[in-house]
Amino acid sequence: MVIGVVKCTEENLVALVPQVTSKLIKDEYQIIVESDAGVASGYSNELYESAGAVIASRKEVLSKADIILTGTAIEKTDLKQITKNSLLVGKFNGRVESNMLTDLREATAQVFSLDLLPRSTIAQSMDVLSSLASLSGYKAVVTAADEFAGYFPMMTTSAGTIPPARVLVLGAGVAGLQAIATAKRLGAIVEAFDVRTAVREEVQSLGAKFIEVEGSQEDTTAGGYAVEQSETYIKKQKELIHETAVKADIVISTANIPGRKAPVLIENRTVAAMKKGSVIVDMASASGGNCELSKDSQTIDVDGVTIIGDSKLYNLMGKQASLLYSNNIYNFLKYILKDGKDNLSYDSEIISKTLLREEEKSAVSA
Amino acid sequence: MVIGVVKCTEENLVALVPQVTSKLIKDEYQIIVESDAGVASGYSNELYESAGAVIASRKEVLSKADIILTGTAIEKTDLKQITKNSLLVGKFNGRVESNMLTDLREATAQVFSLDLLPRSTIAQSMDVLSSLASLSGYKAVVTAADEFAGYFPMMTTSAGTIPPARVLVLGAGVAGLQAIATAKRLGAIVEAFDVRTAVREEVQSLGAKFIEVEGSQEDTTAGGYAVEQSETYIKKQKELIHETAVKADIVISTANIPGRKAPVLIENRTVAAMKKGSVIVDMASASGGNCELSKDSQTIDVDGVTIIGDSKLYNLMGKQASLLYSNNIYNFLKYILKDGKDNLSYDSEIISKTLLREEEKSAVSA
Amino acid sequence: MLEILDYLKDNVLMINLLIITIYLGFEVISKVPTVLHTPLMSGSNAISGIVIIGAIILVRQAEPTDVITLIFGTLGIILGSINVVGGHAVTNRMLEMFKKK
Amino acid sequence: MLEILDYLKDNVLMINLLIITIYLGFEVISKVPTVLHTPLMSGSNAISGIVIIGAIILVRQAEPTDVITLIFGTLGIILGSINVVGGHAVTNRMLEMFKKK
Amino acid sequence: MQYIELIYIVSTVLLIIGLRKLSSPSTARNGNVLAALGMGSAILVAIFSPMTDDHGNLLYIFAGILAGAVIGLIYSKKVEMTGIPELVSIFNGFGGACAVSISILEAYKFNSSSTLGLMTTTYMALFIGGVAFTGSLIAYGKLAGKVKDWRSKVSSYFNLIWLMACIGLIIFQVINPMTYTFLPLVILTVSLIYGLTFVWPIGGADMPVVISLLNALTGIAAALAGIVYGNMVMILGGVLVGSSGAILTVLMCKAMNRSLINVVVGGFGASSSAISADQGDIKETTANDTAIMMRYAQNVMVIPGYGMAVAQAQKACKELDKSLSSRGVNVNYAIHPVAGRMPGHMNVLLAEADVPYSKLIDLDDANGMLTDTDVCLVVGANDVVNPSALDDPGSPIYGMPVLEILNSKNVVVLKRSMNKGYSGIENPLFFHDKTKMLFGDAKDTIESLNNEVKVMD
Amino acid sequence: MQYIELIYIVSTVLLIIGLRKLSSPSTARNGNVLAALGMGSAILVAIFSPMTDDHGNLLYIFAGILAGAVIGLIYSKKVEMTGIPELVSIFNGFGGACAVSISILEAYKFNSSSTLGLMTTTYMALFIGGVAFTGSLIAYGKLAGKVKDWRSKVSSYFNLIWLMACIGLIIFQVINPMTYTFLPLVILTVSLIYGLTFVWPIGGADMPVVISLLNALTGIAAALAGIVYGNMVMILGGVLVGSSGAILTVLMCKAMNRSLINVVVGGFGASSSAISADQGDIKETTANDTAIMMRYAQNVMVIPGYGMAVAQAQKACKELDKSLSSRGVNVNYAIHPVAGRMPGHMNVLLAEADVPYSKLIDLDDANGMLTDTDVCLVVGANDVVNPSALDDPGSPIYGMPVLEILNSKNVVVLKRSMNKGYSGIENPLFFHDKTKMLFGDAKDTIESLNNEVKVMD
Ligand SMILES: NC(=O)c1ccc[n+]([C@@H]2O[C@H](COP(=O)([O-])OP(=O)(O)OC[C@H]3O[C@@H](n4cnc5c(N)ncnc54)[C@H](OP(=O)(O)O)[C@@H]3O)[C@@H](O)[C@H]2O)c1
Ligand SMILES: NC(=O)c1ccc[n+]([C@@H]2O[C@H](COP(=O)([O-])OP(=O)(O)OC[C@H]3O[C@@H](n4cnc5c(N)ncnc54)[C@H](OP(=O)(O)O)[C@@H]3O)[C@@H](O)[C@H]2O)c1
Ligand SMILES: NC(=O)c1ccc[n+]([C@@H]2O[C@H](COP(=O)([O-])OP(=O)(O)OC[C@H]3O[C@@H](n4cnc5c(N)ncnc54)[C@H](O)[C@@H]3O)[C@@H](O)[C@H]2O)c1
Ligand SMILES: NC(=O)c1ccc[n+]([C@@H]2O[C@H](COP(=O)([O-])OP(=O)(O)OC[C@H]3O[C@@H](n4cnc5c(N)ncnc54)[C@H](O)[C@@H]3O)[C@@H](O)[C@H]2O)c1
Repeated sequence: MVIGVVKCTEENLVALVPQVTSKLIKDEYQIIVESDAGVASGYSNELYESAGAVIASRKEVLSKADIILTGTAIEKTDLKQITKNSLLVGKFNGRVESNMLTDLREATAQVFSLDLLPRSTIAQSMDVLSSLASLSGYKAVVTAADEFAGYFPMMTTSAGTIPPARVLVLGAGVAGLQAIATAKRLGAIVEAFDVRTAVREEVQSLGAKFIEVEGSQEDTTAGGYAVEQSETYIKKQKELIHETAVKADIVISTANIPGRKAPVLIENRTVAAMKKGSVIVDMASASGGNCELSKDSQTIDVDGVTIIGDSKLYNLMGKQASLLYSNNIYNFLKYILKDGKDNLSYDSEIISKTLLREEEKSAVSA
Repeated sequence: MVIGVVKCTEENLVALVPQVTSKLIKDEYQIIVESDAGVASGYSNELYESAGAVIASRKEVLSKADIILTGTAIEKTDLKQITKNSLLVGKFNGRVESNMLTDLREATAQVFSLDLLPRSTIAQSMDVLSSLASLSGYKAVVTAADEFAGYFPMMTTSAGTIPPARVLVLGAGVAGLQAIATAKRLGAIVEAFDVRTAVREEVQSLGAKFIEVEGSQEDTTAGGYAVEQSETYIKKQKELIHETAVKADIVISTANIPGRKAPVLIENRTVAAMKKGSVIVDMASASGGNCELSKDSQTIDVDGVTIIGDSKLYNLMGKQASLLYSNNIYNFLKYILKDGKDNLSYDSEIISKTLLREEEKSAVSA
Repeated sequence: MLEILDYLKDNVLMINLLIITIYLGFEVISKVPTVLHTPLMSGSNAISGIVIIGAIILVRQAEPTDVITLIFGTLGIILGSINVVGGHAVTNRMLEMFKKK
Repeated sequence: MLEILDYLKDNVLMINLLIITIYLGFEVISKVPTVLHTPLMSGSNAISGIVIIGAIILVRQAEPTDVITLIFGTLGIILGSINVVGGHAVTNRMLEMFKKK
Repeated sequence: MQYIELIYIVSTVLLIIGLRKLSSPSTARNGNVLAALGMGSAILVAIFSPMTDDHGNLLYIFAGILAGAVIGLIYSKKVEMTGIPELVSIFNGFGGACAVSISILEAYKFNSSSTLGLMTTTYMALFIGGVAFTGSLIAYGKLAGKVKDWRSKVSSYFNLIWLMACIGLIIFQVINPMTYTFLPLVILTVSLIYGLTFVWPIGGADMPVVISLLNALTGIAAALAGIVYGNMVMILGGVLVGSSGAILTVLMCKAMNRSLINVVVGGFGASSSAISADQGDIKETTANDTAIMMRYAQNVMVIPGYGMAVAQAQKACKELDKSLSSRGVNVNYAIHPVAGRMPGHMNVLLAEADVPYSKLIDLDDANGMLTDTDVCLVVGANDVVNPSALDDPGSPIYGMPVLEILNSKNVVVLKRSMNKGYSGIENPLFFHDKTKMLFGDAKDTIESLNNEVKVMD
Repeated sequence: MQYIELIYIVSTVLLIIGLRKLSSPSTARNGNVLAALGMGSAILVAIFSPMTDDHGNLLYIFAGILAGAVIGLIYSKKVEMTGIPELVSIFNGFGGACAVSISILEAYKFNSSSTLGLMTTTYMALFIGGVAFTGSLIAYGKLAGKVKDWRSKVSSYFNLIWLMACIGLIIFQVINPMTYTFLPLVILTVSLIYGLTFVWPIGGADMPVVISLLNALTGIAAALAGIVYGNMVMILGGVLVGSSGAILTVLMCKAMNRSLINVVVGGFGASSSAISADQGDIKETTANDTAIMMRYAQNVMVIPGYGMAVAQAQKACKELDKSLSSRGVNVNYAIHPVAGRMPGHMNVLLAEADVPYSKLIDLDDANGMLTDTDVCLVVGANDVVNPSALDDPGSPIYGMPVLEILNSKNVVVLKRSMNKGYSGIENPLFFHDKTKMLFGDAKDTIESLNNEVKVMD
């Protein structure tokens, strides 16, 4: 069976890195890789060839391969070229409507979007969101530290005692937790906050302080995801966050409600009140941002406060990101191809949830 | 007595920050600050005014003040304007001959260069080299981490186990030690190396591995500074460093021999042999660099290896740097002004060592 | 009542002896780690086999004609000896695990 | 030699008693932390004042005419009582530091 | 021939010191040997010391001792570790029986001249010995599973009454000795029966305590017999066993936190049987046994999970590791990719406690090493060690790679309850018979494990 | 009136239990009380028990007891802590004297009918009591600085001979009692002299051991007297003190690692005087005393320096902190700006051991807090606590701000030797009399400190 890798036009993410390529080849797959697919993330064509893959043009890959792997985007034109019953695997942000999504639904090929994976234990090894979120969480802190004109750890020196930096993490999901851990490591005082009070324990397990807002609306059925919250609650919440943020040197926000606009947690007044030189990293900027002022994939300076808006920080670590991404894809493929490409078990949550298709299609297989 | 602060044309370093300004004003000094002296390092004129200083033109400051403070550089023209027996304090890199230095020697004013301070315990609180080196050491790691497309700490994740980054620190002085500490904090495996075997203990006290080269030429009399080494030794040393560096993801070099060209520790072959994506931070670039290829205050990419040449990394943390710098200056002033500006005790090591003057002058006072 | 007190008075040494021995018994054990509960039990159980001495004396003083005494006495000796020998042996086995490696 | 052995035989109870008490003495102290060396010393020293009982008996049995005995006996009592009372008092003082705060 | 007394004294001291040494791990073995020496010398003296109206009968004596020794040795050799408590119980029973047989014989030697004290002592020896005898047999039966638990409300009342009966009989018999010749036999029977009814209602779980109690009784019986024969060693040895046995019993109760009262007045075994009742069939263990297991293991594998994070047990873990390593055990950590709640969660924690990276083994290598791991210490992990991922296609996590810790020799799971993990599914591991549960907050548990390890030498 | 024996038994038991409790910090105070009760009851019985040829003389008895009690109380109240050993020593001497006075009187009551055993016992009581008496007095003198050390090669031989003489005399006197009436007095004198010559050559440093030894002797004397009067409490109490005293002596020797032999055969005090000899006048202390000091302090300030880094003692430090805090001591860390070898060196380490930031006090605040700090624990710091920076204009570091730890109540310095710090200058701190040195690798030392603290309850 032939597996094809097409270049991701949008991000430094390649769906197969050479190490994983050779693993697949050991499992008797043929691999064809679009020329320069990996360059952006630091994997040259040579590396692929030495791993046993064939370098080809995008056209070739799309037409020849039974299974096509890519990053986060693909053109309508590309879809045309894919042969009827081949599979297309990527991370197409399947919760947020977009033209691409509709195109993908209409595509003849069966399209899987890994961001739709259930957050179940069994799916962990394919969970690209976790892999990338965790990477971004780490990167957020490192970037902030680099941006910040001061020490993170406390320092008692002969030129005076420098207090530790205060870091506030909003949203303690995978990204948030990783951010907390990294900031702690660097010696900062870390406070964190999340609507899901279940997270308290997890935050404390990393030695950070969990700041509480009473009266959170839990929804544990949402599979670990957060649900929108009541008015009064959001007011209280905003107040608390405001106070904490004003004291902080670094604010890292990861709050997301999948498929919806991200909750606004840092208002203008907060930014205005923050110390000069403090840094905000808004990792929800793509879905509207947790910070009113943040602009997606831009770094702006609002009188002395640096606001970095970036939901794809992992792109700055393309090499590592691609490695994790392709491991996830590898695990995914191994799972769905258990009994051959042509009889996928559609009743498995993992397959049914990730598969993009029009309603009738689903009706059929249901 | 009037203390004047002139803007440092060269670096983001201001000789007095508002906090310290007010301290001096409490001690009954008048402070005049050149307009915008602090802006580059994040201190606005307003802040100075609210601290009680007077904002003035450069000309005014130079002519009015009895004691003039600045950063690392000053123009010949400026020197002319300084009144005869006032003092000029800065960090003029007094070990490396330069026109500025000769100008300063000829200057009518008494010029003190704090980088010439003895490395004695008593001088610690004025030791700008320590303060800034330590800041740079920290920054070097943070920058490297940001540059590096991977995790520093080890991570066992469902998308594979990521090994910890390997960091090699060359030269374990103040900067080096701080770099070691920071890299350890971030969870990297740190190896360090220095000619002064005395440092071994200090390196190990930070939990890093000290890589040894036998037969080092110690010179403890050099007051903590390193001396040049024998041929054979340097060969052995190069070999060892080569091997270690090739294994490393991050190399941070701080090796200096004050007043001399920095020792070359990372040769081209080493860089060539290093992994793609690894990062070298050469903090000795100003004095020729520990890495043959590094260019001072430039970041270059030599087939996949990023080489950052920067001896003044603290400039990226101007705010913090200036705070420490001015604390050092404050302590220095308090020391030399013990018995009034006009009877400095020239036999004190701290004063005699830092004072720049022509030989006859020294002869006189000797 | 008085008799008992008299009895005490006459055997004051004995009583002191008993009391102090009892206390010693407590003292000696009081700090044993749980690890040793079972071995210790079995060890002291072996010691309790000291009663065999009674049986021995009994037999020694038995008329060779007095069959019953001989039989039961010997039986006593057998049982006692099992208790003593077996007890110490099995204790030793349990304690093997504490042999230094 | 034999006499001594006889003596043993006759006082077997006493001897057992002494031996066991001695052992108990060892046992009871063996695990004392250095902190307590001095208080313990002074405490047991107070106990050694038990010898006062001897003096008391002596005096009780002394003929009221037997001045020497009375004098030395009473002296003994005084000394002993100093030892006992003072000993316990001073021990108590030392131990104050172990009062729970 | 006055040496006898001396030797007796010596053997007494040997017994005492032996017992003393027995109560500390490092000296225990010597202790046992010393005690044995004490016994030996005492017995020799008993055989050879000159004696009034001595008729020798050495043949019987030697035959008896030899027979006993052989039997004793054989059994103590061929029993396997788990069977030891039963065996001890039987041995103790025999000790009691010995006391019985001599005291019954003595009882029939009484004549008008024999003193009240003597008689009382003898009958008490008879009674206590009898109880120890049959009691131990029942205890044995229970441990060996030959005797089922049986109890009713009344049993404890019945016992009380029966006890009264015994004592009543003895008093009667002492006050008017020669009247009924069969009475001693009656007393004997009554005592034997009391032994049965006393132990029977007690739950199997509590047998160790009971055995220790019966052992103390045997000791007392021996001491009484000693008084009858005016034999110092018997008296002191017996008393020693009696008192130390009593304390030991109390300690054992403490260790399984029950009160002795609650033991003697039945109500036994309630607690321990509880658990096995409501949640399938799990085996609980004590910090102490786990400590021993690890202390004397070659390889220990720690399996950290989210629970370690919650308990913040990482540092305690490192300490335990240190104590074990310093005693030659080698300790590693098997890190499952999804252990905890974020990628690398375990790494963060263990780095904080600075466990060297080289000790962190990842899934595949770990599964390799597990086969020759002696003890797996599961610290608040659950899903990541759930075997149903391997063998139960029905399970929602079927197919997920997990740590196959059942390949190791022993598994001890540290958690607070039987609660489920993140994925909310049952974990068959806990019910597997290789697995022992050690309940409690991971940090506390590990700290006590560490203490236990430390006291062990 | 047979209750007497009972009461005596009770008091014996009280004495035993009292002694037992005295040997563990948490129970010591009750122990002392119990023992006192035991004594009290015993004495009461001695006074009121019916007795053959009793002449009352209660007046004398009460007067004596009262007088003694008053004197004893007064002294024990007004002595200050440091003086206690002296006092104990005197008290013990008096105990000995009491034994002497009764045995000499008994000695003059002997008549042809008195048994050999009785006489031997009496004379031994006399001898041992005498030695204890004068010995204690000398010991007191030395501790109080009233008696100077004096020793010569011969002294130990002389003592040996003298000892022989005593024993010889006693034997002679026992074998032919009534011959010379003055002999008992001679024996007395000889004994008293032996006491002097025995203790005199022993160095003042070792007096505690000696006192404990003499205390054991007094105990034995009491026991012997007890035998003379056939009084159980005296015998048992005396023996108890004798044996426990002996052990205690041995333990004390261990604690200051000297052997008892090396004590008795002189060669005393050598070691302890050594240090003060070669390096100025420093005071060494033991982990144990430091532990007590800290355990019962309100505020402890840890002063970390480069030595902590070298020893990697930060984690141990955190542990000690934990143990102390959990016992209500509050512990802080004074961080000097230049402690260690790089800016923030101490921060890095303490963060690693995660000491909360709030416990890290910087120079100025620390100097503020030091005045009400009870114990300063200097962990491998040197230059940063060098007082010459404050008061010695000649010093190269004069004017540098340092931690003014001499404002605190006690200073304990942990380092390995008297080596200098980075700046290579002497540190007067170490020779200040507030300061005690505790030599050894900081990590090891702190760990043992921690253990000592833990055993303290
Ligand atoms: N790694 C990731 O990125 C990630 C992210 C999200 C979710 N997850 C999921 O989290 C799970 C991780 O598995 P796991 O085995 O590490 O944890 P787990 O399956 O969640 O089990 C944790 C166990 O620890 C016990 N525990 C909790 N607190 C404790 C304490 N203080 N002392 C002792 N025990 C304690 C709990 O039992 P008691 O309550 O009875 O004590 C619980 O059974 C997987 O299902 C994984 O899919 C992982
Ligand atoms: N902070 C900075 O930026 C910096 C940089 C360079 C130099 N310095 C200088 O370093 C000094 C720092 O002062 P400091 O008091 O921290 O250190 P220090 O004055 O250098 O004294 C350290 C002491 O620790 C003891 N020590 C070493 N290893 C030990 C061990 N394993 N266990 C116990 N004790 C041990 C040593 O005595 P023993 O050998 O007898 O044990 C030594 O006296 C100052 O003079 C400062 O000027 C500081
Ligand atoms: N089963 C698995 O193995 C697995 C794998 C990955 C994630 N998960 C679970 O899914 C959860 C969500 O993961 P994620 O990081 O992708 O979530 P996410 O990226 O969708 O959201 C990030 C965090 O933002 C929080 N948030 C939402 N609205 C908020 C608000 N108004 N204020 C503050 N915080 C708000 C959410 O609670 C979430 O914790 C994780 O916490 C994890 O427990 C489970
Ligand atoms: N007394 C004080 O308080 C005080 C204050 C600051 C520094 N110091 C001492 O001065 C020393 C030097 O401080 P610095 O950081 O400014 O030194 P530096 O910046 O001049 O040099 C940095 C390091 O490079 C090392 N080095 C030189 N040649 C080398 C070579 N060929 N290979 C490898 N390493 C080489 C030097 O040994 C030094 O450790 C410090 O280590 C410190 O101990 C003392």
